[in-house]
Amino acid sequence: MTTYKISKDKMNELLSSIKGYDVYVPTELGDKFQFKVMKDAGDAKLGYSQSAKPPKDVIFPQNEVLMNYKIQPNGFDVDQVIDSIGKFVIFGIRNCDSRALKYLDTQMLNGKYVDPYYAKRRENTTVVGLACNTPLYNCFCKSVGAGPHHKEGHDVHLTELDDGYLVEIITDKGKELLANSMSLLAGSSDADASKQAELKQACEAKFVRKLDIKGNDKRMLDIFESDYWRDVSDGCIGCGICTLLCPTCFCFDIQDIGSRKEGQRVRVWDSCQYPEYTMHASSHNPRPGKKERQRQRFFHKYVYSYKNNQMLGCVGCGRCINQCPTQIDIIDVIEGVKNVKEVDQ
Amino acid sequence: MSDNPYEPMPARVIGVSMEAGGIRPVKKIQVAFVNEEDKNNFKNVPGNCAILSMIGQGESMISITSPPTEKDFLEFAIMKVGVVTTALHELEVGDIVGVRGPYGNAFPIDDWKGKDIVIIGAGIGMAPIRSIYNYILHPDNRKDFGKVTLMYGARTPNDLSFKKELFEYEDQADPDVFLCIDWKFGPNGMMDEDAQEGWPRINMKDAGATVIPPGQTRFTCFVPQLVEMIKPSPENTIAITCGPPIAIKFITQNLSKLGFDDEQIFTTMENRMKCGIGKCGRCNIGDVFVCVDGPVFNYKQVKELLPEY
Amino acid sequence: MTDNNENNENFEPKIIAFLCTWCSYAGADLAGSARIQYPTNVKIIKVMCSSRINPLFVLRAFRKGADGVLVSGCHPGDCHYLTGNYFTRRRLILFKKQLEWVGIDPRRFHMSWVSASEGQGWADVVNKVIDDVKELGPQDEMKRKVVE
Amino acid sequence: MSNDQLRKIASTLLAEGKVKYFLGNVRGADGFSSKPTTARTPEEANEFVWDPSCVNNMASYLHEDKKRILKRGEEPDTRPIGIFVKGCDSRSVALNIQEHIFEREQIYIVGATCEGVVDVPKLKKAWMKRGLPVAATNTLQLSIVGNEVIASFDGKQEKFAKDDVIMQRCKVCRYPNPVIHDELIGEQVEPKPDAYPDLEEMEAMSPAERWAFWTDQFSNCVRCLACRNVCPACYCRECSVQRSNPAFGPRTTPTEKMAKAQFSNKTPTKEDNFNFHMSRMYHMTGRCTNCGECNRVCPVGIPLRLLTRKMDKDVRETYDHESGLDTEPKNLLAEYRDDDPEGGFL
Repeated sequence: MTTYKISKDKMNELLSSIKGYDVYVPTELGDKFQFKVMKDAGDAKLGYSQSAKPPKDVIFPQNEVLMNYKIQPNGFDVDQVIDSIGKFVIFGIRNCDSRALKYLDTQMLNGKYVDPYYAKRRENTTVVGLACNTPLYNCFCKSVGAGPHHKEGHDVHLTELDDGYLVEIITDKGKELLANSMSLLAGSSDADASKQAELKQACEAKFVRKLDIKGNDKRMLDIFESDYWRDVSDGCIGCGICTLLCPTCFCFDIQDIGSRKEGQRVRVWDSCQYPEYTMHASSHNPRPGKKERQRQRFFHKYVYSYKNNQMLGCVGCGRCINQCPTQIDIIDVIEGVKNVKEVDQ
Repeated sequence: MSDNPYEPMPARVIGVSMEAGGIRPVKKIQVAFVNEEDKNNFKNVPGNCAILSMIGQGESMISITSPPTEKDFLEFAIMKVGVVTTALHELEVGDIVGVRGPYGNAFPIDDWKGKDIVIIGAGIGMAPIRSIYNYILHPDNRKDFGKVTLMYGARTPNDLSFKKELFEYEDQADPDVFLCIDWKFGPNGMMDEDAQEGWPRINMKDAGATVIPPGQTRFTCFVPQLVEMIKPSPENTIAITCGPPIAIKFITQNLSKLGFDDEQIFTTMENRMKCGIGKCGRCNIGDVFVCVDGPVFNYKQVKELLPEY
Repeated sequence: MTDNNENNENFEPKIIAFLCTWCSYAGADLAGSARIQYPTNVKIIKVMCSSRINPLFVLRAFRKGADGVLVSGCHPGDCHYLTGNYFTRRRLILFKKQLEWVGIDPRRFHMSWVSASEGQGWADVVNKVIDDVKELGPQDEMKRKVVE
Repeated sequence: MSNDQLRKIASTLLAEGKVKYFLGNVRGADGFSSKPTTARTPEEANEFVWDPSCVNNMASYLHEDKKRILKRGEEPDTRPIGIFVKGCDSRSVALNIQEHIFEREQIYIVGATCEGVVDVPKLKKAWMKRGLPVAATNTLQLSIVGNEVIASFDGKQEKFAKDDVIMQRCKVCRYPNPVIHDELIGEQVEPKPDAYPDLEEMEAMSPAERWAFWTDQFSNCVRCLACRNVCPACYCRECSVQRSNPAFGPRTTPTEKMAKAQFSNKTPTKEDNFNFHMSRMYHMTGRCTNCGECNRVCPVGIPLRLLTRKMDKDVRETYDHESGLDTEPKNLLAEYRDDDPEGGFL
């Protein structure tokens, strides 16, 4: 790993010097932010707090064409679009979101089958992380294993200092990305490193909310049938905000769109919060109510993922708390598990 | 055949037959792969599912009902309920569908050798287990197993699937076949409890005490009561059941009452599935993905699952 | 908004017309049997009453690539089902305002009353619609495009 | 003060068994916002709050009751549902009664007059900007006095200008007092004048500009369906925009089957989102009560209220109709007058 420094005014130059990639940068969206393909380096708002929609949609797009189909008189042609996937850079991703990519890897790349579309996009993506200096009110990444200054999953790691950015090139992918722009980078000093450590400490001290996850998975299994889940989901309106905006949620649906002659088979995000999601053809539904559906969300993140992938399905970005229209608070719910009385059998 | 698990392989429909009529008709279609290579790569075992693609309409996970002893074609029994299945019902001989799979685990048939087999189906639930009895009853394999009992029930005589072959078995000495219906339609088209021609009524409250007249194979009752009445012996026996979740629940309860061990009872838990490869996330029961770890579970495993099915 | 004049000259718009079977369809029929000339760009969908037309049908027509949509029924008071077209009137007037509000040119969507005896009236309506749509050029805004 | 009144009413109702449950708000975990909940016991009802942070329209939770499938042998509970409403919410409840989703006696309405509710994210921002202690939010109490929002915590008081922190929708609210209620909390509030200042900017735009504006907005939509689910007027069991569901089940009615025609794909592309939002807007025509919840819940900030407000204006100007003002059956698109205006017909 090599460490450089770049001054703030040269950052735009660095962004424009990246060629041959679709560069996703945080841009403004009203009073929120979102990741978009950079058209002009000036659009990039690296001082952003958190994007409304996580940048997972670069690697796992909301609408992803699996294949184009054409119906022939005696059969069909499918044209897989897998080879036309280009190269991407996610520039300025926070650690919570990049850790979520790591989680998605365990789901999409492990197991008996590998998802080829995800694998290809993942391989073609270079991740440039940006350390977080000011956590939001509902952030709790530190409690679930990530951290504002963690570097795992990043190819290049940036840290914003007072007079510039500290650039740490971690992998070969990162080296390749910045090969053209090495002239913009200057060496870094020990003072910068100590400043970085200082920022890290300062940031970690700023966290307001904390979550103690120890032993919670066992406890949750004990109270699976408790009325507690009904109470926490009382306010739920059954929208998909918490799941669609979650950086680790991966559920999808496959739809054929087009005419009977030609069209596309598209993979589109789905959400466990919708009743149709699990409904059987006989209209029996294993998760008939919002109690079961909300419970599924908490259990998937805090119990099943841990059991199957040894990794929590929650990265502590706080989006579901910030955006929930009815203030369902995952920290509160998981903390509250400890105080639930035993279920009457 | 490519590495892409989402790619459907073309298969030609070589036979269709209506299995059940009524409001939810069931159609059986036979398909054969167009490419020889696909055919050789497709190795199904009883219990597997495959995804049928109606290109332009969508995909559906359907159980394979033909036994692996049929090398040349695959059979699917499809109930007409939604967009894709309606499109599948419109298929005619010679049309092309997409098939991908096979997915899921299998019934541990090799462990069952030398044992008696009780097969209990309800409604469309007969489709996934049809592959087993066809496999077992195949002349090559028949000698490996003991006595085979088939029990099958549906709402009305019209709704009974695979009628033709079941009625044939009914006439033969082997296997033992018992059929039941919930009710029969009367002359006015309404449910008529008295018009039970050839389907003797069973007193629901006291099914276990009823004495079955020898040679009687058709009854009017629910499948769990049929099980209670036939009283299959649990000794050295494997019971396989599939049907609507509520039927499975009561069938397994009644089997346990008869003395069946949890490990003697097998069932398939078919949830809604989309991708078939454990990625799309909808078929999970707790931490288990049915499309990869299931759909076949024995009752002991089912009890360990979280009660969400 | 497409304003490509070169294309517009040769542009033959696709118009979807929803006609009520009792008045407007009969009117269009009459125009045919009376040999009244009118352009052939109109694809007619016959419905039993103009109030059968869900505004979502209109959206769907646009989505499938129609350049213009016309809805036509009996004159108020003449409805075969006595009151059907009064409901249509309320519905479509509001729907047209909504389309306008999101920036769809109101000339893309027309409503008219044509009775069974107005063969010439039908031809006039069609001519007016086609003139309007030709001026606007092909409709590309609401058409469903492939996912990129 | 008003807290106590609401708690007393709700807990008495529950204790006497007059309602099966009571829909109200409790304080949310972050201290600023309030969280909708269902109280089933008097103790739970004693947690209720009624202050300017109660933004949620409780009327949308009424539909849960209709969607619930009774267990075998379960007797339906015919007692009314207790609900807490503000002025705007009361119109949504009235709309549900107008459309015969509920009968009047099935709902016990506790109304509160409302000076406006705060926009919690805005308040949070202002709070942080002033560097106020976050830990103090546990004891936060909000109230509106005159032109100020007063936040009191730990015996201290902090004042914010009302115009800065209240919801946009409250600035044009014409119905701050509940239109129907069984019990009323608070003093009558002066309604805002009948005007549409929020639409002026948009009205000045050309069609092309408007199209550009809306496509830009719709391209952000993630189709989380929060706008649909939060809407108190959206009560269909299955929605016309969803496709991947079985064509029929044992409980599907013919109307629902009809609604299964596919009008919009699940893929949130620009064009499909346009379709979705137009369908939603059209279905709300003459029914929307302008509670503004769809605008509030949108996670990507699409100004959906611009659509509903415009619709409201059109409906009022053209047909002099307003939904949810009383419990008399009334539906704009299901009735007509001979002399309805006829602009726009060829």
